[in-house]
Formats: sequence, structure tokens, C-alpha cells
Amino acid sequence: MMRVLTKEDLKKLINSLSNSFEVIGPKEIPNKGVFYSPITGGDELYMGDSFAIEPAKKFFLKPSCAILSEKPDGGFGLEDVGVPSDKRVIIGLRPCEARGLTLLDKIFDAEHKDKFYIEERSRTTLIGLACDKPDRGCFCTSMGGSPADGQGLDAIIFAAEGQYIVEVITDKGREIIGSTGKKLDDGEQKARKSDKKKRHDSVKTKITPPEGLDKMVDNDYWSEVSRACVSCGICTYLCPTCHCFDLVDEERKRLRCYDGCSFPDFTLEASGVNPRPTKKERYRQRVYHKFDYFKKNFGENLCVGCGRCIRYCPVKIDIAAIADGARV
Amino acid sequence: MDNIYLPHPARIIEVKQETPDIKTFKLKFDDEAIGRSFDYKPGQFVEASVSGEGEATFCVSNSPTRKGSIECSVKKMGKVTQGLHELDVGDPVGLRGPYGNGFPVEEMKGKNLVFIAGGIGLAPLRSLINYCLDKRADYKTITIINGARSSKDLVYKDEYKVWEKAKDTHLHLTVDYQEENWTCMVGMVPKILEEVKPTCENSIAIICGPPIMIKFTMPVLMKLGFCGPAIITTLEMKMKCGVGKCGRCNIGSRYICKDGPVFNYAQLEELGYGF
Amino acid sequence: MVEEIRSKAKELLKTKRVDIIIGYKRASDGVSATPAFVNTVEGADELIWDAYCTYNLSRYLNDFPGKKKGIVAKACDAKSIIVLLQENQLRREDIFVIGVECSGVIDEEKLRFGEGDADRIQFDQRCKGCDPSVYPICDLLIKDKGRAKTPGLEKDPYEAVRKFEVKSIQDRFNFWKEEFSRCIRCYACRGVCPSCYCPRCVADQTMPAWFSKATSFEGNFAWNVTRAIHLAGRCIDCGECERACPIGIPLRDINKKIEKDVKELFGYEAGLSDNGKPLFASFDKEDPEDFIR
Amino acid sequence: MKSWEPKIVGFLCNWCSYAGADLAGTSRREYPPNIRIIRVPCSGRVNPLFVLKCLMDGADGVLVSGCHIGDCHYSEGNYYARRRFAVLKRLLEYLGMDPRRFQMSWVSASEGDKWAKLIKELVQEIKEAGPNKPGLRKRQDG
Repeated sequence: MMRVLTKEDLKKLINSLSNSFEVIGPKEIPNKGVFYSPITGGDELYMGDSFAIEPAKKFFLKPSCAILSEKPDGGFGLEDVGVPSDKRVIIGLRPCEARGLTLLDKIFDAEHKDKFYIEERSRTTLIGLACDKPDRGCFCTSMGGSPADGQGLDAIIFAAEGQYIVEVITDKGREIIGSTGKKLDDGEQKARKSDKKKRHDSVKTKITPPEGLDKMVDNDYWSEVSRACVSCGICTYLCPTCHCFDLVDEERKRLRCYDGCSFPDFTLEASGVNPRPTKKERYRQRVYHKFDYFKKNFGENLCVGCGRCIRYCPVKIDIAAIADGARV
Repeated sequence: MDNIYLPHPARIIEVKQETPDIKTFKLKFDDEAIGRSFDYKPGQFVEASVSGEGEATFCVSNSPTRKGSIECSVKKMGKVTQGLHELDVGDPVGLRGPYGNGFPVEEMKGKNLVFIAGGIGLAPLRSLINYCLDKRADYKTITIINGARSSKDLVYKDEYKVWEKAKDTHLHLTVDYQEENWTCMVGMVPKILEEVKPTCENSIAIICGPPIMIKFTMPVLMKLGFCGPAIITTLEMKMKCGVGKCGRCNIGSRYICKDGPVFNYAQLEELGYGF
Repeated sequence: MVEEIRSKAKELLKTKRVDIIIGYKRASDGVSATPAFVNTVEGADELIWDAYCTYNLSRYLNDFPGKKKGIVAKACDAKSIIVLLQENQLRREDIFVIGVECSGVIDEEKLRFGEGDADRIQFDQRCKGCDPSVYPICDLLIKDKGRAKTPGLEKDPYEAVRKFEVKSIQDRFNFWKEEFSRCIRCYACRGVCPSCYCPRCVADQTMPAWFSKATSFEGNFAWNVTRAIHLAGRCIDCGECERACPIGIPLRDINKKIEKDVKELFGYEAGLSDNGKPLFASFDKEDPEDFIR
Repeated sequence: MKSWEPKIVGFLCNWCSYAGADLAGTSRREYPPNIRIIRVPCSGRVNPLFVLKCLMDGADGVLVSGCHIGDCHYSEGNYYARRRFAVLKRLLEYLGMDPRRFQMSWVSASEGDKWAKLIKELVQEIKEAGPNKPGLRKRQDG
């Protein structure tokens, strides 16, 4: 089902959704960038070309999230913590981020089901926004995605000449879009195909994901490419698919906080032994997890080519170029 | 939906000081039904929570053939282990598990077993040794080489007599340097292994100890004729979730917590890692 | 300038004066720069120098223990090296400083990623308070002959700080609460800082855990205060922390505040001399104590 | 609901301020019981992180107290402390922390009266500042 919405229609839709949904969308903070945050009215929504700094992952795997709490009466014992159940819609996330969530499903909605992730997922409807202007960091088409791709989305919006064309993908999406706007006529429907292709072709950075990485574990390549790394957590925290975490006890709660393989402390054992003692092992772990281990376990690369780790790396380490250049 | 991170309440029912910095805790679930249904294999581990401190991974060191409680031997090291050491009989803890694959006890049937342990590395092997002794008919000759820095660092001292007396079982104790009144062997584990010379014929070696010990023991095992699949180890790495999600215990494409901690040498080589 | 840097690097490597040159090379996007670590004479040809070379490379000096290092240093990097020498983190004889005259680096945030805009170079705010003529530690200074676009010194580098100081306590609190609320605790501010060289940062310690690891207000506030206070009298205002921060916390405002206080209270300025004791390792009997009861 | 009473953490140097507080007690000077004292060898021992941790973990105020300048048992420990906390105090204020919450004092072993008076004033000031709830956390009272 496809519908055409005017800007006014979209605004009205968001305003009406606010009654029964928690609405989240991209918001621009001047001089800081675009952030996904709760939207109270259609005017706040940012539908421009810039990408949000943090991926929508943060609503499913929160930077810190209480997973257990000690009994309120002060007695010992850890208790379950609930997940809010009100319905939520995220509007304006990018196709690559939604694809990232489909990859995270393989970890958290698999053997040993993680209720925090699953319940957040099931209460959320995802309305994507197709990209108009991919930048140099984007390489989604090399990772099996596309700026117009609907994988993992319930509906996707294409901005077109002052209006929005919405393609409804799932029933959850239909529930949100309903009968807003007009139906797209048949002639227009055909034009969508070429629009999608145009968007697909607008991604200029192309790489060939590496094969057979297990044959170059000890290669010096990894020390070379990781030398400039400053061991911060930008690449992992801003990645739509990185999901490593730490469990810490604080304030009578057990929290799940982001953690990442780039930090020396990630694998440091209490005895002082660190199985990944240098940047070489740590950076290699990140590349291998994305392009080797995950592929072995689930048949896909754990990278959607969103470009965040390239865009925000403080020293311009480029995982696309590094993966592309990793040849035995 | 169940919370996979939720531990079951349990209590400490006995504490034994093994060495100056290692204690063995006997733990029991508050809910007896959970205790009864807690089924595990030697080599599996649990996640134990200490109030306000956090959670850490410990292998179960008693044999499933001797049910009734869960024993964990804990070396005082980090935040959680220090918190545990401060606890006493009757104090509450949280337990979840068992996790991991455990030792391949079925495949080991009808074989000679060579146990090689260093320091607290004996903990997971103790579970397996007692399991095999309780099912003595299933296994052939059992050789145990157990080393520690000094005699006061040896763990499970009470059980040595039982092991020595068991049928067709040989226990070799060693310390790094000669001490007053020490009558057993002296020297590092690899050297003792070379002296003991267990046969590789129809044998499986199970090794657990500090990385440095494993590094120097491997060539000796190879020289004795043990091949990849016949050398089994249980790996240790920092673990948090225990269920293959938090991402820190990767070894190649496998997670130690979910796919391990027990691997044989052939598997590890395939993953691109030695021990 | 680029040719001079390359030929000097080649000479230093050829004569074995240094084992490695830490400089800049073109990043994969074809526009910006990335740190380069050159250990062969041929490799020196990839070295570059322009307004995209924003990093403070002195951060890498301790990554190569036992080696002699040559470093391409702007004014701010040179000051960082002075601080590192003063704190005995480096041996002077182990380093060769190739000073490059800098006219200010570009403000990347004003550009779309991977797209250069050489005609409309917007200098980073941080360069406006910098006097790039201070190169006291350099073994060699490569001059910029065509240097025209010096951003120039601000009249009062602490103007913004002063303006903020007079706001009400509630306004100040609300401002920082809002800024810190976006902190994701990626520790990039720590990672890029040449003075954050502790082998184990207090933020990573667990016994005791000095502050919350969670992205709560308390955790974020404590981390940002800790980072700043540990740099008091050591920060030379290279502004790398603020540049690296992905979510745009104005960390330089905090650094500047401390810099101003330290100057006012103790007449101390970081990065001017490698002799003399660091700020908090020294005192003056006449230090102000009007706040003490 | 019982009325709110501030909790103040005091880092007192062993040689002067702790003895001063002790003197206030033995000479039966009255002062409010809101201060929890942590004895440290010297005010120079106090790390800014101690102060920060207290304030973040729910203390309503923190006091660092040492020997008068010139009287330090270790000759110069309090000189270092003075520098360090001058910077911290200004920084905390800049970031929006109420200046009353972090204070420093010199109290000698003979100044029992000064100690009692100081704590009275301090408690009053912090009562006026109200509960410290930076991130509106739910605090465990007691």
C-alpha cells in the first residue's frame, strides 16, 4: 500500500499519534546535530538530510538500563524489572538502522531470550525515512542494504517534491498510517521503482566485504590499521549493530551499560591478564566480529554500512576501507 | 517473559578456607525445587551475585553425582570475589545457571584419563575427577598431576587421600620449590608430566591452570603423543552475561560462555587460537 | 611546506636519528587527514600538512616505547610535548620535534562529512585563542611562507567564561545538566587527550568505583568534573576533547574556566616551560585562601 | 514524613581538625549531629574525587578541614590541598553546584569553639541550600 502525504498531513498524523503512542523522531539541536528524542508535535520533527548521531538502537538497547533491582523493603534479593508496555512509534529512522535491528534480533531474540530487548521491539513501530543524500561515509549498498530499503521497517517514507510518499510494509505500519493522505495512483507507483534505483545508486562508497579473515589473524595489517586508534567507544556506541554490554551493580540496581571491544578494560581480568592486550587485538576483534564471527554464526555481516564509526571516529579510522583492504 | 538475568536466591551453608586467598563456598538454593531441578555436568559454571557488588562467573567444583549443594571455589581477586570472601554461613547470594557445555563425559568413557591442574585450575577438574571416581567402572586408569606454587596454595587437600586410595588412580602432587617436610614431587607441572609419562594410548588429557602453565605443558603432551582432540581444556575469560550476548568472551567465532568453556585443542586450533 | 616536512622526515629516518615519524596523511575520504606513522624513507612521501591536520599527535608519543620518535607538531602539540616533558612522561633525547607553522585548523563540524570546502575555510573556534608563534620546544620550525589567514588572537580569551560565570546558579546548573545529559560515556575526550595517559583511568576502576558507570546525571557529571580537574594546570587548550566529542558537549568551556582560574589564582600557565613543577605539585605560601573558613 | 536533616561528610586531618572536633566534644560544646567525620592523615590526602563521590552519592555537603597554614604536621600538605580545592570549588560552582555544598576550613587542635561554631553555621547554610538532588535520584534516606 502506498500513500501520498503532504507536509501538513504528516504533521497532523504526528499530532494525532501523540494521543495513543509515545512518538520518537529526529530532532535537531542547533550546532550539535540530530538526535532521536521524544516528539510532542509535528513541528519538532526534522526530516532533512543529516543523519542522527546516535542510531535508533538506543531505544532497544539503552546506554544504561536497569535489568534487576534489589527488593524495595531493603531485604536482600534481586527482583525482575518491568519494561514499559505503552505503544511507541519511531518515525524517521534510516533504513540502515532498521536493518541493524534485524541483525540484533539474531542475538537477543534467539536462544536465551532477552526480554528487555524483545519487549522494546514488540511495542515499537518503525516508520523509516529513505535517504536522499548519502555522504562519503555511507556504504549500505555494499552491506546488503539500500537508502530505500524496507527491511525491518513497518513503513517507509520517501520525501518527494514537497510531499511524502509512504510505502506501508506491515500491519503495524498500516495501523499508524491508516488512511492518512491520498492513495498513490498507478502511474506514480511505477515511478517509485526508478526513484528507488536512483537512491540506491546515490551511495558512492563501495566495498567488497572481506572473505576468509580467519586466515589473517596474525597479520601485521591489524597493527597497522589500528595504530591511530585512541581506544574510545565512539565506533561501538554509535554503531547500530554493536551490542556488547557490561553489567554493573549501582544504587541497589543491576544495570546493563554499553561497553565495547575498543576499551582495554573490556576483557581485562581481575588477575591482571588481558587476552586482548593491545589495540591490534581489540580493533581486530571489532572487524572480525562484524565480518567473520557473525557471518559464521548467522550467515550475515554484522555491519549495515551506516558510516557512523567513520564519520565520528576522532582520528578518521575507516572501517569500510579497512574491511575492503583486508585480503589474505 | 522471563528475565534471563534474574538469579535465584541462595544461601551459603558452609565456607572452607582452602588457601590464604581461596575459599570454597557450599551454596544451596532457598527454593528446594530449584535445587532439585538444577542439573549440571562437570565443567559447567554458574553466575553468582553478591549484594551490592555484582556478579561473577564460577565453575561448579563439586560433582553432580554428589548433589545437595553447589560448591564454588573462589580466589580473592576483584570486586565480587572480595565481596564473597567477606560473607559467612547463612549469608544470601544469587545464583543463575548452569551455563556452558561441560566436559564430554560420555565420550570419555572407556578411556585413560590424565588430569593436569595448576593452582585453582583444579576446581573444574575436581568436579570431573569425583564424577569419574563415582562412576569408576566407566573409566580406565586415572592419573592426576596437580601443582601449586607452594604447599599452602594447594586446594582440596582433604580429598587427596581419597583420590590416592581409589582404584587404579595415581595422584602426583608438586610444588614449585622444595619446602620443609614436603615429601611429594618438586618442580613445575610440565617437568612433572615429563617424568610421570602417562601413556597416550586410548587416553584423554584434561588440563586446566594458568595460561603460562598451559603454554609449557602443551609441547610436553604433544611429545607424549597426545593429539588435538585428545587434549581438553576449560577456558577462562572475563564473562558477564553467561548467555553469549555481552560479547567479551569471544574466542574466534565462539563464545566461551555459550559454546565453551570446554574445548579440545583441535577445536581451538580451528578457531585460529592455540591455548 | 609539505615538501620540507617530507624531506626532513626522510633525512631523520635515513640518518637513524629517529625510528618513526608521527605525522599526518590523507584519510580515506580523500579530504581530511588521519595520523600517519612512518618508519620507512619511502613512506615519508605520504606525509601531508594542511588545515585538515587537526589532531594533537603528541598523544601517540608514548605508543612506541624504546623508540626514537619524530613528530610533526603544531603550536598546540608543541605545548603538549612540554607538559609531557615536565611530567617526566618523555625523554627529550627520544624525540625530534618538527614544528610546523600553523594558521589554524578547520572546523570539521561545519562541513558535511567527506566534503572539503577549501575556499571557505572556517577556522575552529579553538584556534582563535591560540598564539601560533609559540614554538619553544621545536628542533626545527617549518615556516608557512604564504601564511595569511591567521585567525588572530582574541582580545579576551575568557570572555565566554566570564559571561557564563555571572549567570545564576540555577541557569548554570540547567545548562550543564542539559549538556551532560547527552554524554554517552564513550571516553573519546580521554582518548584523544595527550595528558590523559594514566595506565588505568579512575573511570575504569572498580575497587572503589569512583562514580557511576551509567549514563545518569551523577555519572556523567562526575566523569566530566573528574576529567577537567585532572587536567587543571595541564590542559594546554588544544581543544581536541571538544572536537572528538560526538554529541557536542562544550568541553573547552570547562577547560577554559579552569585555565582562567589557575592563571588568576596562581599565575600559572600550562605548557610554557618544561622546567619547574606542575601546578598541583607545587604551591606558594601566599596562595589565596579567601574561600577557607 | 520526618523533617529533612542534611547529611554532611567531613574529611578531617588527624593532627588538627580531628583533635579540634574532639576538643569540642570533651569540652561539651554543643553542635548539630549532621556531620559524619572521616579522619584522614592530612588535608593533603583528600582527593577531589572523594568530594565528588560524596556529593554524587547523596551527601548534602562536604567539608575538608585541616591545620592552619604553617602548622601542617607534614610541613606542607595543606598548601597542596589549598591549591587543589581552590580550583575544584570554583569549578563546581561554574557547573552549577551550590557553593555552600563544598567548604573548606582550617581548625586547629585547640579550636574546639571554632569547630562547634563552624558546624552550626555550616548546617544552617546547607539547610538553606536544601537537599542535594542533582539528578533527582531517589535517595535512600538514613
